[in-house]
Amino acid sequence: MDILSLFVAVPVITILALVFSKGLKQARLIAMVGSFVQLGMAINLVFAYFKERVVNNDIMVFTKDLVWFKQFNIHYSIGVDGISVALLVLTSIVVLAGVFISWKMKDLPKEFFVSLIVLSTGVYGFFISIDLFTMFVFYEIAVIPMYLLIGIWGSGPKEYSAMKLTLMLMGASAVLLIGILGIYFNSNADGGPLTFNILEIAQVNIPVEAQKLFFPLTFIGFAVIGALFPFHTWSPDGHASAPTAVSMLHAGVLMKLGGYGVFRVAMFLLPEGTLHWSWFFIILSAIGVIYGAFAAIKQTDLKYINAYSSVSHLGMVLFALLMLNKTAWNGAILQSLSHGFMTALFFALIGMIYQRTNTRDITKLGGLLKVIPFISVIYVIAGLASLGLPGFSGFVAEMNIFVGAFQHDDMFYRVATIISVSAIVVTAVYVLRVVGIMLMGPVKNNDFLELPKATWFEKTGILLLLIPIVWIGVAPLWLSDMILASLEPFIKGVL
Amino acid sequence: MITGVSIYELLTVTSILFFIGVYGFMTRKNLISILISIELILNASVINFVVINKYLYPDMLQGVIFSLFIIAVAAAETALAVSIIINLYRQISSVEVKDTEIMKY
Amino acid sequence: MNFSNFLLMRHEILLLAIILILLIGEIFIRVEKKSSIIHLAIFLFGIHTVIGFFTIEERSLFGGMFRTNTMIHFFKNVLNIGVLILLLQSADWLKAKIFSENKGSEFFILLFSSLLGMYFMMSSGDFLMFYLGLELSTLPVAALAAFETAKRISSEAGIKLILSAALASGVSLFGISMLYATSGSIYFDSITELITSSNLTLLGMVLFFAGLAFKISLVPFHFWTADVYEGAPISIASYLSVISKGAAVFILMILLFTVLKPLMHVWDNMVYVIAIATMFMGNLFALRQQNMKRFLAFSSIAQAGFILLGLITGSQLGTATIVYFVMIYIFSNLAAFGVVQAISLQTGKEKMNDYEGLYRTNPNLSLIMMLALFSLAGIPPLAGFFGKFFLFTAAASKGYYLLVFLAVVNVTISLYYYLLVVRAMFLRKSENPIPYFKNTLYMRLGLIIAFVGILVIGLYSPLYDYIYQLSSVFN
Amino acid sequence: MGSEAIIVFFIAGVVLVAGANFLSNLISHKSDNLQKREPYESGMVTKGPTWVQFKVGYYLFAILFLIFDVEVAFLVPWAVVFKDVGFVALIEVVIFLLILGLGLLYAWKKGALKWE
Amino acid sequence: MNIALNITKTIQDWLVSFMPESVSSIAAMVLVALMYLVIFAVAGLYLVLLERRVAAWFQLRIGPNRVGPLGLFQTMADALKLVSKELTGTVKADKFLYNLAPYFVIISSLMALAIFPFTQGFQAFDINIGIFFLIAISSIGVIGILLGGWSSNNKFALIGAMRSGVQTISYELSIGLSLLTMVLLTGTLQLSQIVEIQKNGWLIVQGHIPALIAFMIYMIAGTAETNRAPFDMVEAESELGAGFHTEYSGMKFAYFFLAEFINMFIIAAIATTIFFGAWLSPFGITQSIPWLGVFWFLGKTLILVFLMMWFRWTFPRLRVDQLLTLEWKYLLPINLVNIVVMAIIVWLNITINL
Repeated sequence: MDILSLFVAVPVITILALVFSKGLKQARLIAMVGSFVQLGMAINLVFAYFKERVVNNDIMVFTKDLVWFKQFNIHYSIGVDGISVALLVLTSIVVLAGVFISWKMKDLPKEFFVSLIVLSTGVYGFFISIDLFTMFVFYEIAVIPMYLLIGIWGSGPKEYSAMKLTLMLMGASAVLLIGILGIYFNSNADGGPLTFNILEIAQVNIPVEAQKLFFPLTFIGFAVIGALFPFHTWSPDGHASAPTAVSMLHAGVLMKLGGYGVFRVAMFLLPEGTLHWSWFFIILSAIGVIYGAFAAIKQTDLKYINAYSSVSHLGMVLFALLMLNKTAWNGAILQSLSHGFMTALFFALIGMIYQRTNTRDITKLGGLLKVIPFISVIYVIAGLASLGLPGFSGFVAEMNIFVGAFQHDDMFYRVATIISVSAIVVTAVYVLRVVGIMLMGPVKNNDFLELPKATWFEKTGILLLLIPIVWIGVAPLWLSDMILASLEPFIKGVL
Repeated sequence: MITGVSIYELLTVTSILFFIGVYGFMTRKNLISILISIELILNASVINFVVINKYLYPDMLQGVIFSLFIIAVAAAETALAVSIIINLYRQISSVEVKDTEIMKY
Repeated sequence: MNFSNFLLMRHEILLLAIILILLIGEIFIRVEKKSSIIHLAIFLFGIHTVIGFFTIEERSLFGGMFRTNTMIHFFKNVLNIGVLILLLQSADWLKAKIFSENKGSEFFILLFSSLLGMYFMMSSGDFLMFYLGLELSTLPVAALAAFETAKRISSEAGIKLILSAALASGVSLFGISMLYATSGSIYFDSITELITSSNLTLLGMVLFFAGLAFKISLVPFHFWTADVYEGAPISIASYLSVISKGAAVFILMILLFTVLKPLMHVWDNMVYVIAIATMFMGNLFALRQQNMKRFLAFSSIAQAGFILLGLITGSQLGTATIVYFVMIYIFSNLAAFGVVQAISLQTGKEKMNDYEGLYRTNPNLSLIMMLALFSLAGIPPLAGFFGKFFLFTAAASKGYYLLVFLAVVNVTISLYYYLLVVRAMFLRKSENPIPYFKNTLYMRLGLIIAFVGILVIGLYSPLYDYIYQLSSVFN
Repeated sequence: MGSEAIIVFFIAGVVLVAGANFLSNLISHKSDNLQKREPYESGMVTKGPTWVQFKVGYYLFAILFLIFDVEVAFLVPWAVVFKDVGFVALIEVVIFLLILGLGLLYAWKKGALKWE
Repeated sequence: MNIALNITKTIQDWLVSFMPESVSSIAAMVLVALMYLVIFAVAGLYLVLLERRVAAWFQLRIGPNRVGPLGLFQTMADALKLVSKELTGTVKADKFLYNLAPYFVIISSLMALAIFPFTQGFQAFDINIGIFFLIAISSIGVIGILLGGWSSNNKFALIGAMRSGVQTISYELSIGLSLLTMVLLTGTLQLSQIVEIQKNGWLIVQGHIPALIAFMIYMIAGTAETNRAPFDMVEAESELGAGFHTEYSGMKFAYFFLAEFINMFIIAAIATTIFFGAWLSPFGITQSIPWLGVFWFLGKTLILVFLMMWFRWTFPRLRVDQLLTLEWKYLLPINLVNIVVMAIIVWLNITINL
């Protein structure tokens, strides 16, 4: 079996093993082993990728193509470029961290881990497919376990949130489906066969009218999961209700599907449509950036703060992608990664705090730094990374984005950029506000004095996430190079 | 074939019969009446087949044979419907449509 | 006359033989030993199903009244498997409730008669055979719907079913008579050659459409569906929603794609409107249902609307996707109905609220139910997704993007109410959940076959290729 | 005279009955009293409604009759052409009658022919 | 004497000679209808007389002998008496159906009478589905009986009508099937052609054993069909008063009475036509004089009528369950087998042709 199919096969084997397991201990062990294997594979993939790149200059490497449904020309077609590899690594790390964070899952542990791994299967599959159909299949596989994960193990208005999330994402996939079918039926514009293969479609000159029609459908279809402004409402509710590991996976990985899909499918395959519509979506995403940041200020629930901050950050990803230049794109990918680790870390920490204090309301918390120093310190670090302090991944990403965005000499782009940049300031406000209220000051509740310290598995989870943040922040160039190299075909195709 | 009567008149009659049947099905309040309305519809079809066969395509017997089978099936249908109605009557002592609507909305 | 021709009617003759054997069994087996007929019937039908898989040559008999080809043959086999699953699932119910009243063999006889009617309907080469098949497939089901004679709603279901069926077939007949008037033949082949787009033909076609629209429960003719499903025994509701609908879709497809092909510019508009109406009606009504049978009834109306998306294409792609979808639909719906049946038999509970906390007591049942519902909703990697995706692709291939969009919106709506059931089973905890129970061998077998079908059919692509290859006979 | 004869005889029947009724009304002696107009039940006063639910056995026989009467409708064309078709028709009708006979046997065993 | 195939045509040809064609056809119809009404009435009246005389003869009595020579006008007088009686009816009856019932009874028997070939050419209309028509039209009579019984709103009448219904429909099967057995021999349903075929020998001879069985079944079923003893549960005097026509009086009662006797005649006439060669003389002895056919036809028919009367005074009345058992458990299965036997005989061509 080739190196990429393993990313689907290993989770499936893990699931099967989990189905036959009994009790929490077995389940978490199997899940951990499975996730470890995946992490190993991901790291291996990075090295393999660099090795392969030297000899292979294709857009995608490690490609494999199996005919699936002959009549529709549907293939099981996989391959990776630098972007996918980076996102795969992100996924494997977050999943493993998620397993560690859920170490003490009490209610229906087996089912929890099964759902979690199903979700990760979908995400892996999504990142490795280069066939629209396969991609769509994995997209939906990734979405549907969210319902159970939030609904069963969530908190608060979990049924409502789960339903809202599932329906909005599924509704988005409805729009997306039309887009995909539109692309499919225009993929023979140059006389070839109808195809779902992204690389083949990229060679085809799809008629401009069709591009203008199907671009917004495809874009919105993907962007909803990337929390595009008017369609973001599922995200805060979903995050707030979800259990910790799910929030991590969701914010850290699942929402990246949006940006990736927009980039890989909508923009790559429909360049004329992109040019025609980009102004509109730039406005939406800029609003999203600002709105998310301001909304985060108003919140008192930790998870809501983080959820809105995600809206803001991912709005920035979409914004950068629509800026249509190399630097901004690079920034967008880096932002995806950075945000993935960061938010996952945030949610992990919030989960730990909630587990100990039974509240997420920052007004009721205070002085936690004294009580649980490890968690609090990490929280501060994560916050600093989030507001883009140099030395952390956030800085690298946002720097790239704004530099790239400002390269446009058109007034519209510059105004939009300036508006978005101001979001950084707002970010600083809400991050520091939380730190100030929650971590500093006196301990508001005497019960909190006896809170337990972080356990080994919590620390492991946190460190897993923290290391990449710092690493990207300190040594971004190898990653940048990998991404930039992979951006070449896009630059040729879109610009 | 009836001398002096054209196919149009006959088909008009069957159409009227058909729509009486449909009207009856829609408006009648009694299960038996509804059943009779359905018989009207079926009979309209039977006559239609025979008339069309006789007037338009007299060299083949397809329509006539068809009507024979329709009659047989209609008999079976009625027998079955009436047995179910009888069974219903034993439980609710009524064959009114309004009494058969405990399942609604 | 060459008697070897009868070998082409293998399905029909075998099934008839089974019916007669059961009838003789019913006459001669003593009352105390009657329940052994269940095993006999399932065994015989199992053999019948297996024999059905042997290949068959393509020919028509009786001057074109009866025809058979690989596609029809294939679909008969699909129905066979469906009925076999159904029998396995209803064995316990029969044993517990029906054989005590000494009318169990009638259940089999009527059910098989109805299936026989479907065989004839699908194999029909002229309108007479078609009509007879249609009636033979409907009337026994009406008797079966009223089978639980002690229950009032059962009788009501029966009377509603038979009255609507009779009306529909009457209207349909009137339409056929008009087609006969314009073409001068009741043979499909001759009609195809002779048909012209006159007003009378169009009227005939529309009226004719009504008869099958009733069986598929498309929108203007869907009124009976929910009531009948609720009142009828679950096996029969399941049969109506799966087997009966499948066969009707199949023959409607054949008729529209071959006989009425010259009128396609008319019926595609009709199908377009009906498809939208059916999907919305089914889905919106399903939202507020509490009774599982009613719920599945409206869900199956909505599914019928999706099927029309394939019908509208009028191409080989349409044929293949419809058959594929119907096959998947059979498995998914049978699994769902099987679970409802199992629970209803053990506890008598049929409300959605009763399912709360089901996962914690009966994980396997609720898992099957969930996957069946997800398959119905069209969630990958379950088979339903592939069926729906291909249907949408087929419709989009003719440029009906708006229709596809509305359909996908409906998929989202339908997901909502499917998730309601999942919510009850998985998310909720109940004070008074359905206690754990163990299913018998037959029920388990029935559920497992359906379950495996849901998992495998979609992913196993050669099956679709095979269907596509078969479907060339109708285009 | 062709098929019009059916109408003629129909009219003749109507005329006969109506005419005789008319004649009878014309010449008969009339007297009226209430008791005369009561239903005659051997001199007893009628009790309860007459139009009540009836024994279901009648219905069973009606259904059986329906089955076999329809069967006759199918046998008539068969009988007419039997000489021309020959052996195949014989086989077919044997199968047909066998199934019907089985149906009769079934009704018999189920007690539909029992009059209690 | 050369008579055309059909009596109406003969009359019409004669009429055309002195009046315009359009008028003549209507006149011909009226004439034929009148003629049959007369036949109907006369046959009905004298069959009643015959019944009484035969009954008397069986019981060693004399029977009616006062009115007219040998009592020949007895039934005429009875009829006159009935006409002059008041037509009463109950207040509770469903008036419309109550009055409608006699029409059904009379019309059905009148129509059946119309298609018999009394002799060559003496046939009101020669429909090509003759036997089928007979079976169909004889079923209508029972509707009249049911309507009459039900609409009277009288328990005796209703029970009588229901019994009549179940009995008639049961035995109608046997009539149909036994006639069908003979159709196998003829291959046609048209009565004139059936007669034509019998020139090679009456069908009861042609079909030998199965035909004999069919004839016996037919006579039993025919007796039951007309609700005559021993199958007269319908009007079982000792149980039901007068059965379905309890509430009918005067002329209205007379219709049922008349129809019963005409039906008896019809049953016998059908048997004559199908089994005994209609108007054909034995061995063709009077073939040169076609008008003698009427004599042969009536002669054979009256013999069969006599047979039915004989039944009446010989057998005790059956119970309802016995009656149904006889039909469903004996006659019907025998009949079904008989059809197959007959089919085999026809197929093997071992019929007897003179």
